[in-house]
Amino acid sequence: MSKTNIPPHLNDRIVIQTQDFSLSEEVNLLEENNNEDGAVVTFCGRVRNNNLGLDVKGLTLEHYPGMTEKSLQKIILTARKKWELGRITVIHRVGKLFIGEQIVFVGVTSKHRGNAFAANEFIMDFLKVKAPFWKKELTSEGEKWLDAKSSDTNKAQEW
Amino acid sequence: MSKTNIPPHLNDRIVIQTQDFSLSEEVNLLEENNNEDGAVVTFCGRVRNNNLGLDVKGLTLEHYPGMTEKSLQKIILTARKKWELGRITVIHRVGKLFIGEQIVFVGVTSKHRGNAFAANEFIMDFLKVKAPFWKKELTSEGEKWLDAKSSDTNKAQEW
Amino acid sequence: MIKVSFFAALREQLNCNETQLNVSESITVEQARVLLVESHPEWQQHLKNNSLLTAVNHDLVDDNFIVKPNDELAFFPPVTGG
Amino acid sequence: MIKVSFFAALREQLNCNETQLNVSESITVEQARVLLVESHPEWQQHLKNNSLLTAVNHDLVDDNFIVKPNDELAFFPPVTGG
Repeated sequence: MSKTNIPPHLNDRIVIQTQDFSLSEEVNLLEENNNEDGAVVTFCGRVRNNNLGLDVKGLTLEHYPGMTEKSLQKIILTARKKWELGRITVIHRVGKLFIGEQIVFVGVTSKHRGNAFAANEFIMDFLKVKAPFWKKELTSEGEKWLDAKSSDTNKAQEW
Repeated sequence: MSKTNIPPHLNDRIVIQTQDFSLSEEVNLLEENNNEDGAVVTFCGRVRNNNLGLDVKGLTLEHYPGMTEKSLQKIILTARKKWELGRITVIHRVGKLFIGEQIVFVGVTSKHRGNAFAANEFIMDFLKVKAPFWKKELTSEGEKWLDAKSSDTNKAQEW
Repeated sequence: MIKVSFFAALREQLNCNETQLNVSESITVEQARVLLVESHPEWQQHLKNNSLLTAVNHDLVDDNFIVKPNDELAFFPPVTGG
Repeated sequence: MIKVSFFAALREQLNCNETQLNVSESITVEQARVLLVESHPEWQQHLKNNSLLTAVNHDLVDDNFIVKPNDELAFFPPVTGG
């Protein structure tokens, strides 16, 4: 087997779970006993009520267990090589999710805000095109797998 | 009097206060009954334990009441002209603050994450160079007004 | 033996989560695809889709990548998480 | 009458939060500065500092901006919040 293992950074937290997460607990984990990092940037993605003009009632998130974690670890590692960063948390939910529910959380701390903003957006942009998650939307016209967006591919290529 | 008043956008929340704020309550306010916006980006700035190599014990934040609010409103208005945004919250604390305490919160929601990331960083970058706040640090070598950083001026000019 | 997994829309189109290729030597991803279609002709239209992504041992790879016996191969549509 | 405020390090240097200029006509920011130094010669070195910012009625302005009676004028160092 040629599996290459990337040891996770001590300050990385990667979680794939069906249950919801608490944004404030996650921010506490990023800040607790961390007085070096003045900047904390979070991104939270939620289920919208509308996509391409269709009413969305909810969605089901499928993923590729094992590859998901490895893919997120690689993205985080790349971000750590580009910017000086403190703690990084990535949480992605799977399974059934309804309107307004939280889907994904990315939290990044850094001494300087520019690095935290850039790394957070970088992680989201690459998660969108590299991490093996798939959304199936339940809309007023039935269930439908989402198509990947070329805008996401383009956004990731800009880094 | 030639005071020009910018009516605040219904979805703007600007708060200047001495007391701490709750990040999770602020995120709740951004998300509550808001199912159009899939993206929520927050920035939180905290008192670091170190600045330019000196141990920092805390700081005092002075501001120019009235101008502070107007200045933040203008920055938010400019952001709303540049990007399609949902709700925007800016909270800045004043008075005495100690290591690890929250200083500033910026929260932006949007249908699309790129707009929320850009607007949040834009608001922080302009807050840093336009909003009348001043920090006086208490370090191991006594109290000292912070000097403005040219890196902040340059960062704002890049927009 | 190479384990082969399918995900999301592709999994539903093939009506198959997982199968295997009984090979004792290394092959390319493209050769694996040909072998899968040989044993399941009805999969051809779905597996020939150019937009499909391929992973070997949890890393994204291209069609010329060499898959060895005991590797884990997976095919899936472009990802849409986040 | 024009109300004049000072903030942060400048406030401490001048040892003054607020003063006023008794003018009945419009003047430029630069003229206001000259009048302040005329009445407080010891302020000269601090008020001549090129890095100082000026606001009229809560908007940042430059030295040529016209200040009218009843306007609120403020001088302060570059800001350092956030």
